[in-house]
Amino acid sequence: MKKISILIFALVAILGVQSAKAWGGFGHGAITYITEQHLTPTAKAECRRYLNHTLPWHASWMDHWRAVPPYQKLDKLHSFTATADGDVNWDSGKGKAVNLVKKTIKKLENDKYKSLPDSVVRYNLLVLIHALPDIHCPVHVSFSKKEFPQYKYTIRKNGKKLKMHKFWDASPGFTREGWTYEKYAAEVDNLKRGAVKKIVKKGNIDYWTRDIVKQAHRIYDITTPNIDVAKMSDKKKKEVTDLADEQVLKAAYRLAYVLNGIFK
Amino acid sequence: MKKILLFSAFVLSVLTANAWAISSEEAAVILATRNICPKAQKFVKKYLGKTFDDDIRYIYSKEARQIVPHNREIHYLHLDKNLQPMNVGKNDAYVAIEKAMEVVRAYKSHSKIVVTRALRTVICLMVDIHHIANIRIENIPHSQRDFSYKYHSTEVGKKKDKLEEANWSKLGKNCGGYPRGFSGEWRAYDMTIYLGDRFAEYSKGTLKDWAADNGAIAARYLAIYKPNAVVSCLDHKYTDPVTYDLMVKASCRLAALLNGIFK
Amino acid sequence: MKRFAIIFCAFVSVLGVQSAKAWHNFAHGSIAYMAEQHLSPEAKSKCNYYLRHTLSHYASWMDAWRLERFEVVNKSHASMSMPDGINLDFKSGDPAGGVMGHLVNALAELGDGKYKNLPDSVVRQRLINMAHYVPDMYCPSHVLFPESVHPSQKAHKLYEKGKKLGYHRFWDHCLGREGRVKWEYEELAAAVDKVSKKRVAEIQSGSLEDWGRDIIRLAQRSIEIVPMGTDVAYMPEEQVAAVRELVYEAAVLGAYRLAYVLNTIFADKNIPVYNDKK
Amino acid sequence: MLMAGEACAFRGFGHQTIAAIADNHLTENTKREVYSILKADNMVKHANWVTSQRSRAKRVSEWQYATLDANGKSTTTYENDGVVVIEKAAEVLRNRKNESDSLVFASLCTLIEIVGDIHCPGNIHIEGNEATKNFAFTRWNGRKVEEKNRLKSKWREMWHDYTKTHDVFTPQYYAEDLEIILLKKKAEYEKGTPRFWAENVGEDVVWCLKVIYPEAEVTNETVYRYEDINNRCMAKAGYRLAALLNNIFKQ
Repeated sequence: MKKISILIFALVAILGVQSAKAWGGFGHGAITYITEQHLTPTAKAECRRYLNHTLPWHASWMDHWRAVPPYQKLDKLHSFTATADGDVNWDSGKGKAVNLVKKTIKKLENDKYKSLPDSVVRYNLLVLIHALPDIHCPVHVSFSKKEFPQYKYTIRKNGKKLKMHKFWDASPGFTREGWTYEKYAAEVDNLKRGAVKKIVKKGNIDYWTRDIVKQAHRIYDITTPNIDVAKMSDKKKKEVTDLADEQVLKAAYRLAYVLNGIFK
Repeated sequence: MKKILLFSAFVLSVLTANAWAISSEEAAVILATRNICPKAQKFVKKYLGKTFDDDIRYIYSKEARQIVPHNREIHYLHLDKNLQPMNVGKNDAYVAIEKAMEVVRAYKSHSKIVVTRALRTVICLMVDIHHIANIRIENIPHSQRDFSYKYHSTEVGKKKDKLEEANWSKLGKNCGGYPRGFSGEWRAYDMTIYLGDRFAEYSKGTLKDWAADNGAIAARYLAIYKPNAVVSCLDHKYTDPVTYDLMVKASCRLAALLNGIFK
Repeated sequence: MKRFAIIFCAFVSVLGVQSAKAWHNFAHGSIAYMAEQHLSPEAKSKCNYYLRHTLSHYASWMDAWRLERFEVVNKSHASMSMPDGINLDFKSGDPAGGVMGHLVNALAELGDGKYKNLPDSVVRQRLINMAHYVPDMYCPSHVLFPESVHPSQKAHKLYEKGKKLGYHRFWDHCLGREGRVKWEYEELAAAVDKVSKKRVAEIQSGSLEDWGRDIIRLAQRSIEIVPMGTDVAYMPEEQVAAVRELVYEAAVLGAYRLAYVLNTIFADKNIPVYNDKK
Repeated sequence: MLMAGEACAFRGFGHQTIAAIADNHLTENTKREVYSILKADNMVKHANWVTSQRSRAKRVSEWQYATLDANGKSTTTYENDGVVVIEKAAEVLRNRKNESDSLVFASLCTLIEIVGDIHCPGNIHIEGNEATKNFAFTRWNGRKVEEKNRLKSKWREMWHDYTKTHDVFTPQYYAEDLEIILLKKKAEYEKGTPRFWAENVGEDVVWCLKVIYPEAEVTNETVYRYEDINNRCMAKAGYRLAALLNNIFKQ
């Protein structure tokens, strides 16, 4: 019997063009791949039932549909501003990405997703699996010019100018050409149970954001102004990839914790 | 017998599909008057009465031109590069709406006829700025006038690979493009189902935000629809839900304006 | 009566170039409008929840999207074949089976409350398709008779003021634009929807097999009323009245049966396909 | 092992995924025989053997195309046409007892790759329709409005890009992903002969060309929406390859 699939309101499969927007294609795919390894069987089955694909397939959905009506309001919800003392700057109106994550989680948790129509749950899942890793990208934490004027500069690659945002978005794939998600997970994903508990902290999102802002300051020490990325020493390159891997693991475990909590 | 046949054939061909064309605009106004607070409803009933046909077409009528001499440009929303309203003088929908709203807000100190005309100007122009064909963006030259483009219509049976000719104004104003025959009342019922409980979300913001929002959607489609462009038919079909949604937004935002008087 | 005959002929002469779709857009919208008036409150709220539009909004969606390559649209959703010359083919929804097969599949999947555990977008797509093809069945030109019953159905050409006119297109455009060019759904419903309670009970009952016989009866009468070679513009009044009456009956059957199907689905019941065989 | 098989539309990675899908659906007996011929424990390693032979024999690069006649039927008998090559390879494998080992190995590898090739809409040529060869159209990412942001894309590159974005998947993971929703259509996709398969994909090509055609102005969403067709073609290729091999290596 011909099973007729979904069309107008639910979205068909989405292509991931290798664009250096949030975290880049490789970053988002790696995070969601590691998340999928740590999902409970019920959570994994439910995610696949709603998304019709694995998590990495739709990891950069929000990047590709951000300009299409009726989703333009997602265009500005990929990053947030941080205050000097390391907290989210709510009144600047730029603290949206964290707000978006909190709202989608509140909509889905405590079995609320069961009463929602499938297409709404699918939409919220697509947003969640992109927005939560997005705020973990260190360069997605923007600091106001007044408090941190020294953070506004560009770096170089083989002499040519390169934006900080572009470089740090692709940092998980830095010095790792041709790696698949499986290889990346095998190399990087080796945390003990105790370390995971410290990262997740029982889903306390405010702790997460303060930790993210603390890490975000470190990138300005590693890649100083006008440093040529191609000619960095191996020790420096390792510093870049270590920071990137740390943030990727945090994003993956926290997303796994949230999804396991929703699909109990 | 022959004369009657000829006459009825003539009648059928002359009668343009005018009555149906405004069914969605009419529905937007009917829906707006249902979503406003009781005070505003009394206010509208007092000044507008019941039928909306002539309200929607007021700005095109001779009477409107005598009171506020204007030209065709008043239906258009002129936006600059970063989608903010350009104050082009009195022949601009944004400026006309603001002026009319001042009169409507101070309705106590104006005569009945003046307020009625202002209210009908607001209704007509609020619906007009929600047609993406009426939005003129400064740095997009081909948005300043109507143009024709080509697309490949797959729904026309087995026609050999022929490209269809169509006009931007027809697409920009088709309000969902679904079959004719909807009366204003029935389309308003359709829109209430579509709206559901999203009135607060649809009627947020000020007139400036709404202009920028519509401008962004228009700019998006004007990047594909250009004079003599050859547009893919899938893009052509997917504009229908967006234009429908804009007409529902028009009614919610009109209701928000009317509610604003009595806040 | 005279007035109608004149205007009807004038209307036919001004036929726009329409592709041979099913009932054309206006007819589909009005039949769905009529069906909507007879939905049970339960069915109406569920349809609003799934479709977020009225049925008449999506009535001709399947025609607009029939040739897209998405999984959801199947090419031939209009024609129905009669392999044994007596009953419609109920087997499967493939092109061979035709529209009745689609209805059988949909009822099997959605009936008896089974729609609750389907994803909402799949149910939504079924409703959109049903709002189109259930009234489509009753368009008289949609039954492909085997050679034995009606030898030259394909060559069944009509004429209009001497010019050739397709048999299929004539029957598609009968309903709807009589008299004034711009009827609205309410007006056509007022003219068509004059059905006694007894007749309604009769329509909204029975198995799909009985419905199939109604369809065949309509199609055969349509061939008798407008035989091959008639010139449509100069039909006498009785013939025009017969055409109008047949078309109104088809619309009524389509509307009430669409409402009946939706009411039963959303009341967790089902419609039998065959009369209970011994 | 990422082959530089840029020329064929499904690229090396696409062929490996199709081989991975077919791997899941081989019967025990077929597995034993196929893996003994290939001297490997899966078909993925040898999914790009034909592209590696291109430098040696030029005509091999023509095998990836399947040409249909004007009304979409596959009636060619040209020896380098994809469908004819598959039929010949299947013949060789059927009476593999009295064929040389290298010929059996070669025809098995061509079968694995060319069945995937004729299932790519970019490889189907229709006589009288020049567009099916290749053509350029403009794609727009929907963000910046200026003219210079238009992506000049080609028909075959479009089908090429669908697999390129999932390069970071492994073939097995990509196969698992495709089968989440397409596994239940396996019985329906398995039917038919190679000629019918080419015509089936030809239908998709004809209708896609109504949406994307020379000089069409297309937004990215239109291309995204048609990835569904690419997924279905790859799944069909995998199931049909498995069905064909099961049929050949039957007792």
